[in-house]
Amino acid sequence: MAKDVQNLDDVTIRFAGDSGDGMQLTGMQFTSTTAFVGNDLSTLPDYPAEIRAPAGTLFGVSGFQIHFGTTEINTPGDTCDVLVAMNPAALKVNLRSLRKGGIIIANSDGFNEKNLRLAGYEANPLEDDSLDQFQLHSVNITQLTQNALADLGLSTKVTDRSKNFFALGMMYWMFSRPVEPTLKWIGEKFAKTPEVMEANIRVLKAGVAYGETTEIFAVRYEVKPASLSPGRYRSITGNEATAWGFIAASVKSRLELFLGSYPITPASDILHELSRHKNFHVKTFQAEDEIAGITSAIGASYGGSLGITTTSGPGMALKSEAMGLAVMLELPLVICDVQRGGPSTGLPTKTEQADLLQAIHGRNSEAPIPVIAALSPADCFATAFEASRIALTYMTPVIFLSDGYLANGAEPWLIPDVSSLPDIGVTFRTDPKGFFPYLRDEKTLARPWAVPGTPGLEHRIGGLEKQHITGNVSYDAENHEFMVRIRQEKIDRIAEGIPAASVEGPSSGELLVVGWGGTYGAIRTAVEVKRREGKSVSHLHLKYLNPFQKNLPAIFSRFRKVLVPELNLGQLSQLLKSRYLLPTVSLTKIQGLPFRSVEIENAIDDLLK
Amino acid sequence: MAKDVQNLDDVTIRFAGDSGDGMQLTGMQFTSTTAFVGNDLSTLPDYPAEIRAPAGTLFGVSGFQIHFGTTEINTPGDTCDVLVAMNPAALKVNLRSLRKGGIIIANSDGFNEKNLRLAGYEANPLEDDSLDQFQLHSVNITQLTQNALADLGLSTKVTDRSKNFFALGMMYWMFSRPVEPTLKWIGEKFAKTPEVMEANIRVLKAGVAYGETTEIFAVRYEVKPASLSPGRYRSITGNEATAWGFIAASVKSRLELFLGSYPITPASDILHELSRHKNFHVKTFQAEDEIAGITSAIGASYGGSLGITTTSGPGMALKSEAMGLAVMLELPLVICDVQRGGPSTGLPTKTEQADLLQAIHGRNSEAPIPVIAALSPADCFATAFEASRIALTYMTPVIFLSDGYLANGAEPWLIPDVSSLPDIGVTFRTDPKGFFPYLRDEKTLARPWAVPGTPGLEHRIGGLEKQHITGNVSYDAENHEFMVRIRQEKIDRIAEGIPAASVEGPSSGELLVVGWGGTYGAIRTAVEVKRREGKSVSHLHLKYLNPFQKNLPAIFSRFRKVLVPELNLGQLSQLLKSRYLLPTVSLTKIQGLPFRSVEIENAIDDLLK
Amino acid sequence: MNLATETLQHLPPAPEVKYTAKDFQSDQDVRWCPGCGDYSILAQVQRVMPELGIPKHKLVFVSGIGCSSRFPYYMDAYGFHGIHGRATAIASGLKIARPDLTVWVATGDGDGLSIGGNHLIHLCRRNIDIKILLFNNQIYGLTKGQYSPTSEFGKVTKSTPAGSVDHPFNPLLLTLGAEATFVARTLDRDPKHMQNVIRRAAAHKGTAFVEIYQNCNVFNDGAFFQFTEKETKDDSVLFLEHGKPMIFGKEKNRGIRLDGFTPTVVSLAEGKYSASDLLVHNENDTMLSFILARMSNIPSLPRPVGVVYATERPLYEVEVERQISRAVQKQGEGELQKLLYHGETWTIK
Amino acid sequence: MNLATETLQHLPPAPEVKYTAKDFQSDQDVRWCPGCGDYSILAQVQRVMPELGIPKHKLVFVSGIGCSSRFPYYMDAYGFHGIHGRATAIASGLKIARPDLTVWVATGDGDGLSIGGNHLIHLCRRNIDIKILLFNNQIYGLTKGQYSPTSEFGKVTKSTPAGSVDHPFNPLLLTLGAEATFVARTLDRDPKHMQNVIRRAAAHKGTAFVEIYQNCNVFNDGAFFQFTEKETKDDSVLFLEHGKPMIFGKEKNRGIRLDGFTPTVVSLAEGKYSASDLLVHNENDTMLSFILARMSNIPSLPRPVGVVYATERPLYEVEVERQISRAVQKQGEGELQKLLYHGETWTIK
Ligand SMILES: Cc1ncc(C[n+]2csc(CCOP(=O)(O)OP(=O)(O)O)c2C)c(N)n1
Ligand SMILES: Cc1ncc(C[n+]2csc(CCOP(=O)(O)OP(=O)(O)O)c2C)c(N)n1
Ligand code: SF4
Ligand code: SF4
Ligand SMILES: [Mg+2]
Ligand SMILES: [Mg+2]
Repeated sequence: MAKDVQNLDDVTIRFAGDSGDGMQLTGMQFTSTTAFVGNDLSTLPDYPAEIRAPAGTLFGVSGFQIHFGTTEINTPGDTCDVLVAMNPAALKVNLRSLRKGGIIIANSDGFNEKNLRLAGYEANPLEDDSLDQFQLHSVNITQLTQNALADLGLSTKVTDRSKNFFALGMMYWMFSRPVEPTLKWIGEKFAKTPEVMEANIRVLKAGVAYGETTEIFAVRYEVKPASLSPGRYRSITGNEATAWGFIAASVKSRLELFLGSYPITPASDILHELSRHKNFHVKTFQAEDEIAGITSAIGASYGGSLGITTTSGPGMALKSEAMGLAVMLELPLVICDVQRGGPSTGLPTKTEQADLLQAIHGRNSEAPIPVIAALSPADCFATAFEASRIALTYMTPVIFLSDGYLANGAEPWLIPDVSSLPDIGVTFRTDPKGFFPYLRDEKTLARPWAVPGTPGLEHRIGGLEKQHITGNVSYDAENHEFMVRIRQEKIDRIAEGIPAASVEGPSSGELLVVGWGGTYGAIRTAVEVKRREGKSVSHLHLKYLNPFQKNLPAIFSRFRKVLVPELNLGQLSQLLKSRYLLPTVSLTKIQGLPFRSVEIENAIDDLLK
Repeated sequence: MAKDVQNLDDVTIRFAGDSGDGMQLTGMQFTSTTAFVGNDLSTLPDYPAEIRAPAGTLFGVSGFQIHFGTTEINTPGDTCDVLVAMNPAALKVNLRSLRKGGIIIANSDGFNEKNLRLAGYEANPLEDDSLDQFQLHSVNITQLTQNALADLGLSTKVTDRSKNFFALGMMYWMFSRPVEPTLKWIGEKFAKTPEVMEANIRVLKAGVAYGETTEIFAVRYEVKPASLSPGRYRSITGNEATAWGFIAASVKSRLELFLGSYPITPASDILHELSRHKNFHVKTFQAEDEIAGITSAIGASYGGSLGITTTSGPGMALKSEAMGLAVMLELPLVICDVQRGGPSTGLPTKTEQADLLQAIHGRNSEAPIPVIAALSPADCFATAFEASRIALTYMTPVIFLSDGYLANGAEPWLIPDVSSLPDIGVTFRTDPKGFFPYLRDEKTLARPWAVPGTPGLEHRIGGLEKQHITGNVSYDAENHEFMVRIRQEKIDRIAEGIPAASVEGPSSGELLVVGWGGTYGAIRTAVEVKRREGKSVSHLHLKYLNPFQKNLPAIFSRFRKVLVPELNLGQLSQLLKSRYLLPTVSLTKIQGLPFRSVEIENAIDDLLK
Repeated sequence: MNLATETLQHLPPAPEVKYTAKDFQSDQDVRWCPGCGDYSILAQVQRVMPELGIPKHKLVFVSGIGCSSRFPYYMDAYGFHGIHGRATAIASGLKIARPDLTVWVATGDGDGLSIGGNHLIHLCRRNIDIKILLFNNQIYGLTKGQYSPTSEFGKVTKSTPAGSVDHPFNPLLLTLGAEATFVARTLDRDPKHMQNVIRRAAAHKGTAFVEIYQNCNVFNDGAFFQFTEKETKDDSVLFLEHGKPMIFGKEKNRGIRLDGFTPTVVSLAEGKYSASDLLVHNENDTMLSFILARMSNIPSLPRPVGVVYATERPLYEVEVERQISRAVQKQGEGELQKLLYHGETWTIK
Repeated sequence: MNLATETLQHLPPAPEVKYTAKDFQSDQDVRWCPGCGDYSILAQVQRVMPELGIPKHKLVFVSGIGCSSRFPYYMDAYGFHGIHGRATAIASGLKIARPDLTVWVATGDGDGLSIGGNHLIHLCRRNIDIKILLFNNQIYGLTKGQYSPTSEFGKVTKSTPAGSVDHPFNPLLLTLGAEATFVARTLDRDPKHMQNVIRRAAAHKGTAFVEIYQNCNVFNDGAFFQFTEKETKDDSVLFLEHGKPMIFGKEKNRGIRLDGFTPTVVSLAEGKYSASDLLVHNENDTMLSFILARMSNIPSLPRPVGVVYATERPLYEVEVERQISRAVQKQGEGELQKLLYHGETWTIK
């Protein structure tokens, strides 16, 4: 039967179920299909710290949210329009993120005695009227899946595992997406197990058919493609983009990439991704701990590689001492910190921005290190590349801050034309004539990079204070003062070689919202909403956190107020105050979750009312 | 023959020679005798990083400076009045610290071909006129020592080793000090080797006699006792005072002291000192590294001990991750960082104040830790005690910042009456009724301390985010935000329980000089000098660096300018700016040496001219 | 007397209770994957604890980070979930400070042998009375499947798609090399055996190291099935018994004989060899322990399981206490005022 | 081809020079205490290097922190003075990145076995081609005399005024337990022997661990005199030679015989035993290596010195290169654009 079709600008869907229900996979399939049809989008996976928490438990709920539209999409969505809940726990945990009047697709088969109890429901919410303010659709997904596979005589384990494809099928129907991309994917993914392939395909189609045929869905929706700038796109997560950005830097600097790393959530996927690209001569060394991770990378840099180490908060802390060594040695090194909820072990799978001050100050004595941060999943590519460029140009360790939200979040990425990426010009010192290990380049103050294997340049470096030019150990008082200041000066000079900061929106006005890192999308959305309402508000997003761009004071001087939203207790705010004596208003949230743009909108209203 | 005696208010003497010449010992003897006669004093040992650098080399020079007087003495002296140089290298290295017209006592026997060459002298400075602006006394000390011992038939090794006592004897004569204390000391120290005892005694007396009888010293000097407040005194170094302060805290809290530490210059002596007091039930655990040092101390605190760990910059960096754990566990712990020159290995035997920002920010995520600093060697006692008190009262790790100058420097200490020290009231939770591991005290926000072994209080703690009150693992968003903020609030509340900051000098005026830690003496001296000159300048010295004392804004508001001298690139200055938007003028020195008060005087002049 | 001791002494004596396994189950829901080998380890520990007669308030479980390190949450005793790799160091401080407590460590092959390797070997040499249960699943479970220092050469994992290229640690050999005084191995799927080994570890005076083959059914399923599953177990495992000849095999018809220093498998069926020709297990024989430990590196040999080595050596924490009482005897209880006044002092009137 | 390789290849070939020891002396003044055993180690290394035919620009010495770790400053080669305990980790990264270099590590008993113990044992198991010289003076020298993990039980030092209470590591046993492929011991005061051991280490393919008994004449003077001084040396040291029976003693009239697994000293004088009854050294025998290593724990036995163990195992860095070339063969040289385009992409017109 024909159903009427409604057009929507943007939609947010949340798939939620047990860790075992394959919600991440379902979400990712919906994502690539949605990208494929040309919507702009943003996603947020949200899974428990436990690997496979026992079925039905609240803490075992795994969720995946996707926000897509014809319009520009910058966040995974504050609240969702559709919630797919495979069991009571999934409903309980996620209901509050569903907007009033939103749609619930619940797998009624999942709402049995046991699961209801585990989720702490006295009564079955599908049967009482507790969900009245929502459009509830109870579907016996498990049963329908089994029916679809009845004649295949598969184990219930297998049939059960494919029920998520039924849900996916329904969503494809409801939002008028093609099934072909997923069919293709299933074909490849399960090539080795034909019966599973067959099962998943059938169930997916059954899900679509169900939407088509049953009465319960009155309408289906259409979300027209977004007007994205033309070109070839892919969907990419922050961790993928980071890994590829490093590979790009290795290609463009013609240096071998050496990663010394120790696994840690949410950074491990960078190690995983890089280890898959050995044909780029990438060497990944899974070290015994974070200290060996960074020190092995320093050793590799000393040998002429692009040395990189990746980690998250606790690992960052462990690398502190070795970072100081890299500062003293003045060797290139990129330290990537994918921030997570803390302190200590904290909330390993949640996101946070609270390592900023550690990145800037977390070392003994005066050991300045440049710090830059990515602002969206895809931007991790450019940021990883830029971090490498700075490290190689200035012979310095560089800290690249990502976070759990960027790392696992995905968005469409207009794939750059590789030839458009700048070369990173590196030259190793080879001429013994007039060679001194700490004789600096006049412009960058970088010292020469003389790698072992070069005849006549035999020299010795280390962590003790060095004599200017010769690099010999020196306990001389004036020399120490000189070296401390010139190391600082070298980092400050990086500001000469980076683009000026630019404001989104009017370059002067009432309020400037200053952000950094992964809050970009939420702030951008909020500021645009408010500007459309006629408010005098602009947005400045900082990628360079040390050193700051030179034109910041000029920018600040053109706004009456400055609001700094951060997922910490106000760390950037502190830096701006101490650096510019800038009276900032700090908006802080520290819940292991990204900002909802409405939270920023409210803060803007407070300041402009 | 009688010589005329001149009275002096204060004198600075520097003993300098080879690492092997026993200059530290000589200086220490002169110090205790000088303390004994009732002068106020301050000392600064200055020895090479090498254990026994080859004789005669510049980097092998070991020096010991003592500043003593009838007046109040707050620094080891900017420049010295007398330089005792046992060889050319010692002269070369230390000459610039001697004031014009100052006295040089040179061991002419040490100025041989080889030593002159090693020190890089073309000609013998004792023989050309290069030392004209000084009062030069060449004394063939080695020869005279041998003469004094001729009939004992000792090896030249032994005779040579006692020549420093000859120099000491001369100084005792020149500054009218009694020899008895040293004779007594020699008697005890060398009881087991009578011939060495005899030799040293003879040589010491020979040195005195030499001053008495020879023509070359026209005058001798007298430095009358200082008017110190009455009571029993001792000379004490910062590291001794620190160790004893911890023992005092252990006694006053009736907790066993557990030190988990890994040796590192200049902190090792605290470990050494504590390991000598087992009859106080002090347990010292020399761990395999700094991480085991702090984590073992955390384990001991968990068990109900006063857990302490001591280290210096590089070790601090390594402890970062574990500090975060202590924050999460909310267990008492004192982390003592004896700061040294950095970054990295840096200048291990030199002093610096550059770990302040690491102490405050050097951990992943929001992990606030109170930070306090000692301001003189003897003040380390009170500061170690206070750090322990805060840790035990608020159930929190506390960072105690000392530095190489305080650690090795000595000053007279009016020994406190133990009964005047406050009790540190600790009570362990024992009542199972209504026990929750994270149910906080309403005033201090401290959680209960329930030690293993207590029936009915079995509970589990760890580094994952905890649920308010129950302490169970919680990934809940609001709970996380609540816990992050309440941990911060707990640290902020410490400000309620500490004395208000007080200004030395007028409580309002043109200029306030704000310092922290070991720069106290130099700043105090400079400010007093300038005030005597009629300048409107006062001194505020901060012991509490996190949280700050509540009355700071009130104090700042009463001065037109604020000068912040620091042995770093301006770290306290940054904190004051970001916390109070206070426009400070930063005076920084980073040479591995303390401030000379004149350096601060000049800065004051610049600001007040 | 210090506050801790005093406080605890003045408490009403805890009622003598006869524990059951249930008494050691905490109120926390267990969050391991269904089917994980960790469940069995938890069950066996909870089963053995009641026999030990240790009041549970005297019992502390310390761990690092990893699936295995969640262990303390599930034991109704004092529990300390530390940071990655540091459980042994935390436990060392606790046991030295509080020798009256019974301290166990739960750790994994990553936690204990990768980042925590150094603390582990130092604990072994110090011989502090701590019991270590190392859950060896030859994988990093909690971080979702990277290879570990015990993963076999060539292991394909998320972080080694082309196979690992490092030779793994043999945990028994490593701890023996670090001169541990008790070294044993057991199997997650052999409850009785595990219980016995846990009993033995508990009874040992000193650092006890127990490697437990543990199945991670999500990321390394079946890693030890050869040694744990009925079909292959008897022919693949050599169950060590002190004083007994080394016999194994479904029909108990094969044994281990030494040729030179090399253990070889001989058949007892052909009548060429009898039990008397076989190597006899002696837990106290240091050299034998190395031979047995190394057998794990030789695929053709059965995998030794049980108590490989047990000896006595002074306990670190006992020596510490002894030094303290000696000091108190010699110098008397420390008096703060005396300390501050001792040595050179002078008085200003 | 990457920039490093290319740059180095395009350099004019370094002139073939015949080195002498002097060529390996750097311009830095040596800053050890007069009389320190480190001088001898430096001298022997400088003496052997010329024989190895390695151009000095291909030679790198990496160290941590300690007196011993000052070593690289004094060698005229590439030198890297790292941070405390991390020399082996730094060297691992360097050697994996640059297999063409010859990488040596100089470390101490504190640097290598205390803070650096974990990196050391992991290097041993990985078998990266790095040569480790561990200067064992059984003390922390640079920090002025605290006891170390190799100090004997009861050691009185600044940090242990009442004597240490930990059982020390036996560095040979520890590294054998970590499955090092080359383990040897030599003496600072036996230049010839040290030179031979250094030659052997240099020749070995894989991680070579060399413990050097080194006298710290300032803080632990004479720790090894029993083994290094004329009067006692012959009767206290067992010089190991591959394939030779284990004979020692001034008159070469004593030997080592095995009773069970226990080495015992027998006299060759009474005619009861002859050389043929003695244990014969076999560097390749794993079990024997443990027996020999453990002899150091038994005071009544002579101290074995020389190459205790040598075997071959795949080299980590070689396997890494192999995986890379396999990947290049299979997938072709990586092309960035292809990487970015691979998998699912779509085009917006
Ligand atoms: C300092 C630090 N580094 C890394 C991690 C991430 N991490 C957590 S558990 C783990 C390894 C767990 O492996 P294992 O000890 O074998 O435990 P399993 O999960 O296999 O039981 C790692 C690398 C961390 N939490 N902290
Ligand atoms: C992180 C860190 N911790 C501690 C120290 C202090 N430290 C320097 S060398 C050393 C031990 C040296 O002992 P060893 O390795 O045996 O060298 P030796 O001086 O005896 O040759 C220590 C503890 C340091 N430099 N860095
Ligand atoms: S991941 Fe593996 S080890 Fe961890 S809980 Fe699941 S099955 Fe057990
Ligand atoms: S302290 Fe000892 S080891 Fe260090 S240089 Fe001096 S003698 Fe050698
Ligand atoms: Mg594991
Ligand atoms: Mg040593």
